[in-house]
Amino acid sequence: MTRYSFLEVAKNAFSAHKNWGRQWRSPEPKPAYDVIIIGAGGHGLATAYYLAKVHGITNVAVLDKGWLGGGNTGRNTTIVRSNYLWEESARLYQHALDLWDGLSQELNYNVMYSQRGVMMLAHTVHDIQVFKRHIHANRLAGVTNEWLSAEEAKEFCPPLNIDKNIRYPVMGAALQRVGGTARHDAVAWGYARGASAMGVDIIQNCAVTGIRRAPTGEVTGVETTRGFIGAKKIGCVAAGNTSVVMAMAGLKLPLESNPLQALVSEPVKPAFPCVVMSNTIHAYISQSDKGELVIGAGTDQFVSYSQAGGLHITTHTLDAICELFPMFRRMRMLRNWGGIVDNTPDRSPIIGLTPVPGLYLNCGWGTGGFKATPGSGHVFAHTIATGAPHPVNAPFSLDRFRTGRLIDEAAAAAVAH
Amino acid sequence: MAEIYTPAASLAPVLRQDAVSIQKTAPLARLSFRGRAEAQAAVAGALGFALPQAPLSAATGAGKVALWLGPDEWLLLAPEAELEAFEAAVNAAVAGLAASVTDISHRQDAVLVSGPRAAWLLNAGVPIDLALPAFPVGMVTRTLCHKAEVILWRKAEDQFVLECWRSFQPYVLEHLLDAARELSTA
Amino acid sequence: MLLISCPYCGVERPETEFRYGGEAHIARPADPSQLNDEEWAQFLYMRTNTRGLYAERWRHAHGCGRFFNAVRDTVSDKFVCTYKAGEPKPDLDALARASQEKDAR
Amino acid sequence: MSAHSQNSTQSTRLAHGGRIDRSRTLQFSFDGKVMQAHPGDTLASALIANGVHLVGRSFKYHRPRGILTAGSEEPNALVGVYRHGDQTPNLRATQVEVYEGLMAISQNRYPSLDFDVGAINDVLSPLFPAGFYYKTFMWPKAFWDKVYEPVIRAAAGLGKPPKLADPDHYANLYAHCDVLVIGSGPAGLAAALSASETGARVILCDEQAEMGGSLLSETGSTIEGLPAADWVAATLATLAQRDNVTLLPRTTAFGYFVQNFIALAERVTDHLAQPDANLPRERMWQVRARQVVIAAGAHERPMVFPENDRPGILLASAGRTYLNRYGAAAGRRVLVTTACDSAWAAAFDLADAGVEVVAIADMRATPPEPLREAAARRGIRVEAACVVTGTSGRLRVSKAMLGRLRNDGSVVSAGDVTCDAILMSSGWTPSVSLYSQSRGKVVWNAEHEAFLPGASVQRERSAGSCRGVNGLAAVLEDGYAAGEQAAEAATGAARKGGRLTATGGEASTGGYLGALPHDRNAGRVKAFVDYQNDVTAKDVQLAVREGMMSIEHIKRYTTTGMATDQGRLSNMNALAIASGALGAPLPQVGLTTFRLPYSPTTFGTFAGSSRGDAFDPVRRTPSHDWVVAKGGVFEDVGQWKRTWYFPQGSEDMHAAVARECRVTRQSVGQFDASTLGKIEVVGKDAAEFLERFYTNPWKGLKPGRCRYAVLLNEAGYIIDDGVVGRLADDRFHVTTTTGGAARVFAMMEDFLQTEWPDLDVWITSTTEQYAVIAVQGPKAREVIAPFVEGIDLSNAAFPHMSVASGRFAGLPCRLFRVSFTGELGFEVNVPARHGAKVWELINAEVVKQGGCVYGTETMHVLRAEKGYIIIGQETDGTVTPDDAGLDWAIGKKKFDFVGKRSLSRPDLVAKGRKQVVGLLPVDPKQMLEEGAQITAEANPAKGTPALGHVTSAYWSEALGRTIALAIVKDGRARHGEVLNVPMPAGAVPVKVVDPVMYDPEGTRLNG
Repeated sequence: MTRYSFLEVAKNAFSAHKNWGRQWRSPEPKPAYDVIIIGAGGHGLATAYYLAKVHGITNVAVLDKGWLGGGNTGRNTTIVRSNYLWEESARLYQHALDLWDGLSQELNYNVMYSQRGVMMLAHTVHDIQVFKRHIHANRLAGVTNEWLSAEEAKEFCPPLNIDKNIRYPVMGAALQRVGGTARHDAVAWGYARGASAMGVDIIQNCAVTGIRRAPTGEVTGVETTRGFIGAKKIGCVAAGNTSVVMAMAGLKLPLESNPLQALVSEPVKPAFPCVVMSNTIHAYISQSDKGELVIGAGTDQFVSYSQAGGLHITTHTLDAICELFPMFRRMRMLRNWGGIVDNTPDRSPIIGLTPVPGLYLNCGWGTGGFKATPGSGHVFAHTIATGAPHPVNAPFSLDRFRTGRLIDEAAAAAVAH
Repeated sequence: MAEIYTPAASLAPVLRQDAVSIQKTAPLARLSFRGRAEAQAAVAGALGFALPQAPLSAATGAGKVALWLGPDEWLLLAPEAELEAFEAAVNAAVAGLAASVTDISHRQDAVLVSGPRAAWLLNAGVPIDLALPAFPVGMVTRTLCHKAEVILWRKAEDQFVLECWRSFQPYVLEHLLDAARELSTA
Repeated sequence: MLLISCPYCGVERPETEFRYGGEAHIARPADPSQLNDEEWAQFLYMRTNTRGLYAERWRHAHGCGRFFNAVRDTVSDKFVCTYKAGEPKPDLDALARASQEKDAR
Repeated sequence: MSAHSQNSTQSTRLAHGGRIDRSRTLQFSFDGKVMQAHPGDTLASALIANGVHLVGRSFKYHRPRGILTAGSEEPNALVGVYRHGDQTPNLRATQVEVYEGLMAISQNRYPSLDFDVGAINDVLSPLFPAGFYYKTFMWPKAFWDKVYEPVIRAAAGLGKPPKLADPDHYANLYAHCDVLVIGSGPAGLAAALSASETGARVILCDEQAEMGGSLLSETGSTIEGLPAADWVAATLATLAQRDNVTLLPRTTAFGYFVQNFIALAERVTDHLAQPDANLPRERMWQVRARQVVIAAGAHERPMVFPENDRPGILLASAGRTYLNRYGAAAGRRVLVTTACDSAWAAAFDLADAGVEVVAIADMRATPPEPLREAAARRGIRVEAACVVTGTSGRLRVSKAMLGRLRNDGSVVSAGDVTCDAILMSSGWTPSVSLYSQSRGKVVWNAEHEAFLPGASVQRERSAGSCRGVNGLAAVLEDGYAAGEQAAEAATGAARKGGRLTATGGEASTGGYLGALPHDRNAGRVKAFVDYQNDVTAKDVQLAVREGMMSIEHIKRYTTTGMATDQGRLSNMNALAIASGALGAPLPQVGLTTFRLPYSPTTFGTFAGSSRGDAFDPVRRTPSHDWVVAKGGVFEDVGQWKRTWYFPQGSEDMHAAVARECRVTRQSVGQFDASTLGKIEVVGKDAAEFLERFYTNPWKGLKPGRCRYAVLLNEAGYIIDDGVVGRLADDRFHVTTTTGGAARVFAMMEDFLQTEWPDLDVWITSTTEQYAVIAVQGPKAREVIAPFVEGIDLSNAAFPHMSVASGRFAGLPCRLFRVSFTGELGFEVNVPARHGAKVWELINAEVVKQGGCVYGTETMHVLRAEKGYIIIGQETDGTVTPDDAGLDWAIGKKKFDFVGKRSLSRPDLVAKGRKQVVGLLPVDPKQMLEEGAQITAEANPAKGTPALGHVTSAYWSEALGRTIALAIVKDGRARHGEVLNVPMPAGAVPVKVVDPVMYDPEGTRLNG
């Protein structure tokens, strides 16, 4: 693997960049692998990378029905943060955050992880209570998160409208300074390059059509559009398509797949210094290095695999953006797209074993999977390699839906008086 | 018959233009009636006419109105002064039958939206087709005006009753007035 | 925004008048206490989440107020049919075949 | 020179021709320089008429750029336009209509357009190949945030963002039609004409200010015997007269959604010098169309030759449009270079207008004979098998290098030509963007060398050149037929089978995809594929070399096709280059997805009138105006405005709340509880229904009595609570939380309609039927007694948890004897329109009794002293009745209720669950913070699991100390234990106590 550096770029400039090698191989599938990962998104590629890097398991294939990084990895708003409420969640996302820090150097691929700060706005007394609870819980868990007054929030993010007379005035904010953004494609490509260099086969345009099991129940491989490929272990990291893949193994999951939209504006000069999220009025915004305002919208209410959401969802989000940042009313939407997010009833992921021996599951990331990419891959690799969950992902078992030990990140937002 | 919805005499119009006007209406007696078929038939005894059974339709007579809102739900209207008598009559008519009669006279407020651009103005916030073939005179429906649920009843080609829960009315009017601004330009 | 035909109102209305109700034909057990934890979890949480024709519940929340069922293709988002609550679940496989034949023509 | 203005700045405006209004002259400025134009001009046409081609700098290399196109796909001529003292960035000069006083500025340059220091990037460009930033800027690590990224960000971006709040307003309109026709070129006009003839409701929209599309730039063609432009005028007049037709110029169909839902953006005032403030700036049309005719036309492709980006290099069709539509010549000495026929027409029109055409360089070995003859007649030099291999000129093209294509594909120099403009055309790409947005799959057509619409997925059809139909007569016929078919499909109206006759506008043949061959050093020259993003042919090839095999990877790696033209100009050339580099057939490489919007669309257009109080309903209770007048402070609870507290004089919140608490417990307090959800549950099975719905037993509740009700979700967690009063055997008055009202109502309907349709029960929301005024405190009875008729208020006749109907101040009333404060309490329900009056009547009595009004904060304190939970505060969706200490509210003998089965799940019966407790800080003056965590140790190590958290914390005036509620692991077994609340300033020791901290015997309730 050619080591990337400025010097290397300069050197290649002399040969008109004609000597760069491939960032990853595109091999034909082998008849069998030790591990097959279904889904070459960020989480799947990271899993393969850490299987090879940490566990020395390199006889691995990552299969994707399309192009690598083409699902939610390449469709999200790239927010990275770890200030979740429950200890289990905070530990999981902090594990990821720790890996984000230094990931560019680790992968020798600039994933542009930018600690711009993620600020979550409080608009009601109830929001304040919820956010302060997060902050105190995070402090105990060793996760940074701090409270800002409305004025401090405006200082941190000057375009923010803190007028007391708007419909839902900003009453303060929770700020995680180490939160921020990263370049989504680079994360997929960096892991792909790293995994490929260690021997992992990334096989694109190879859709899984069946999961083959031995009479004794354990998995033996996958049927694909490119033929049968044997495997001792299979990890399913298929995001919105998880239910479809797992149905091939006869499993029904606590998942619903919904369209989630995002959009960007035309690029402008620096206008927005951080990431701002408002769950109460549904606005999520940052500015990319290229200058586009990157805005997350909500999910549609129904199950869909169409990767296209409704206009009223976009409209609702832009209503909110225009209220919070009235100078952006004249900005224009350049691109709008949709992904398929797999939501669990408690809005926490499922990472662990399944009732089918040899079949492992990593899904249910809903609208927030990107931030977890390195941590998710790391603990899932551990789970597959050792056959048992890493302590960090142990609480995120499928079995929690039987026992009732949910990790409910959504419920805390319920409002009542 | 006299119109059940009359402009509130004490209030100036919310909007008055050649193209469209908006006028708040005087209070009314409103009953929510829900029940099974037998009770539905029995209500006629109190109304003097049968409940309209066709979806999205209205029936009027004897100073009363019945608006179909759902297969087991009607909005019954009578003059404000008749509320207690009307409620008693409807309750008596369905006594012992499977039904619910509930006074919601104060839950809702209505405006009359009138004029050649009435449908156009409503369509600034109401997402359904208000062209005459699609929404003829006499049709009534629950729908939305922006985020607020409304009941919309077409009284004439150029007149609609727009009714909503009382706390939503300022919101609905603010949107309609905003949309009407351009009608005041040359 | 989807356009949904309400089987009670007999008209097509924009999606914003409706609330989604999740997968259809998951009846609440008559006696939940007879179910073990695994079976109860199946009822509570497990969904087919089908890619393709899916029977699902909708409520005409800002219309006639009724819950009804629909068969919709979750890939194209097109409705195959809507039907009143209590009516039997259509044969989804047969509907899928029929719609493929229609496309072929 | 224009005859009208001797001092005109319009150096390259032709003496006549064009559709501009030469009778009037307008002044506008660009980068501060004042110039002249005519009504009908776009900023681009006006600049060209003024001889200005340099209008911007490119994104990455800051190369000087000129006007390339005449449409919304313009990648270079992006400008800022001033309005209301602020500028709107990134407007296409090709779409900005000139009005008197228009002020525009160029972008992405410093200090000036002529001299831009950013141009150093162009010199250093060998260091900045595609994706260079993924390989660099990693060391030292801390530099990314601090140094590299800020520098990259400052360099990136196009225009400057607007700085001020936008004073304009925006409108929305829902519209329905039988046939929506998108595009008003020949196909669209014909379609609108034929569809509307049947009586079908037709909407015709077009992105441009003037309808007619390419016909407005045509010369020599006739339709129905009229010159093309005259036919356009006649047709538009006909359409305008039809009541069933809506014409929408300046309106872009930007999004095609499922089920023929199409979003249009209409620009209403941007073209006006002094728009009426009552006009919206833009309007979103949300159109539901039975049938759609897409007549989006085709886009001309640039030729990808080295240095193809200098100002003065335009698409041939754009040059022709500027000439014929605006009377402006792109240059004085023009080179036309092409691979297809249509560019020749531009050369001929220029020559006919007196502009020198230095040559037509056609890369085809044998361009069609009629074209060559027509060129010869005009004395135009024709070079066949000839390509441009480079250009020079710093801020404007001044010279082109020509190359001869040999049979082996190589190129040899064919000399230079001097020129000040180059018109180029690689052929035409059908606009399949909207078809693709409709979820249709494009199909490669080898004959057209283009992707064309495949089968229709929605009720739409494409017509004209967007589906590969070529030549005026054929396009008109196609459009006319499409209109008829669409109308028939929409309304059943029979087709008449009419057609339109046309002459001229012959089909264009030829075309080329990809980078042109040349004889230059390929590693050193730049041939641009995506102008705005500065993506060159080399970049695409590099991406392939680095293993990017999917066109989506190539797009993302190089950013080709991601500029504001959404790849309309670049996609096919990039695809062809990628196809060559991959050695794979072009259709196999595939096309990237077309995303909405078709053209960038203003945020404000989406937001429409949803701003300020219209952003979300502001729900006010009947006491609202009174509270405003008295200086009460509100809080937002869902959409409701609730009174938070009532400061008097100089009181702060703490002082106001302490007083409200004190006065209420001492005498009486008045509180607006109108926002609580109210549901009338009626029918003979009403009690049975509630039995199944809530945890509590209901069948034994006597009419006239109330009971506290707990609602679980099926998972067994508390989601709502309230008080249920039985008014009669078959009638209950149910209250819910404020936030839960709609949710509980919908959940009741769900169970009634789908699980228990056999029950004779109906529900009706009465939340807004009643104003609810709570009167709480020892003097509560004295306050209400003067108004109450027909209800005996004595303890014996009307004890705690009673309900009765009667009259209050002569009005019908439902009176509840309930308490959320622990005091003697009543809740007066009167019809809402009387609420304000009753509020004031009660207040007069409250004042007499020395009482006060209180808000939600005091309500919270008073209930916390009594250990009453608040849904969403003590509960968070993970709390069971047992956790909350509400085990007593469960009907143990009941067969079933919602959530019952879940309560026996393993984790819900496990030991160590968190339970609601009271907390008393050891220091009675120490306030706890809500949300603070609870641990055993005073200095827990990082990662120590919390035992629980503080859910509510207040100053208790009644207890003269601070109090709190919390949920704590095994809390009920810890009463008396001292735990810690670790805070940044140190741990706060707290004693765990029973949550009922005030009047535990409940004697005050029965006062």
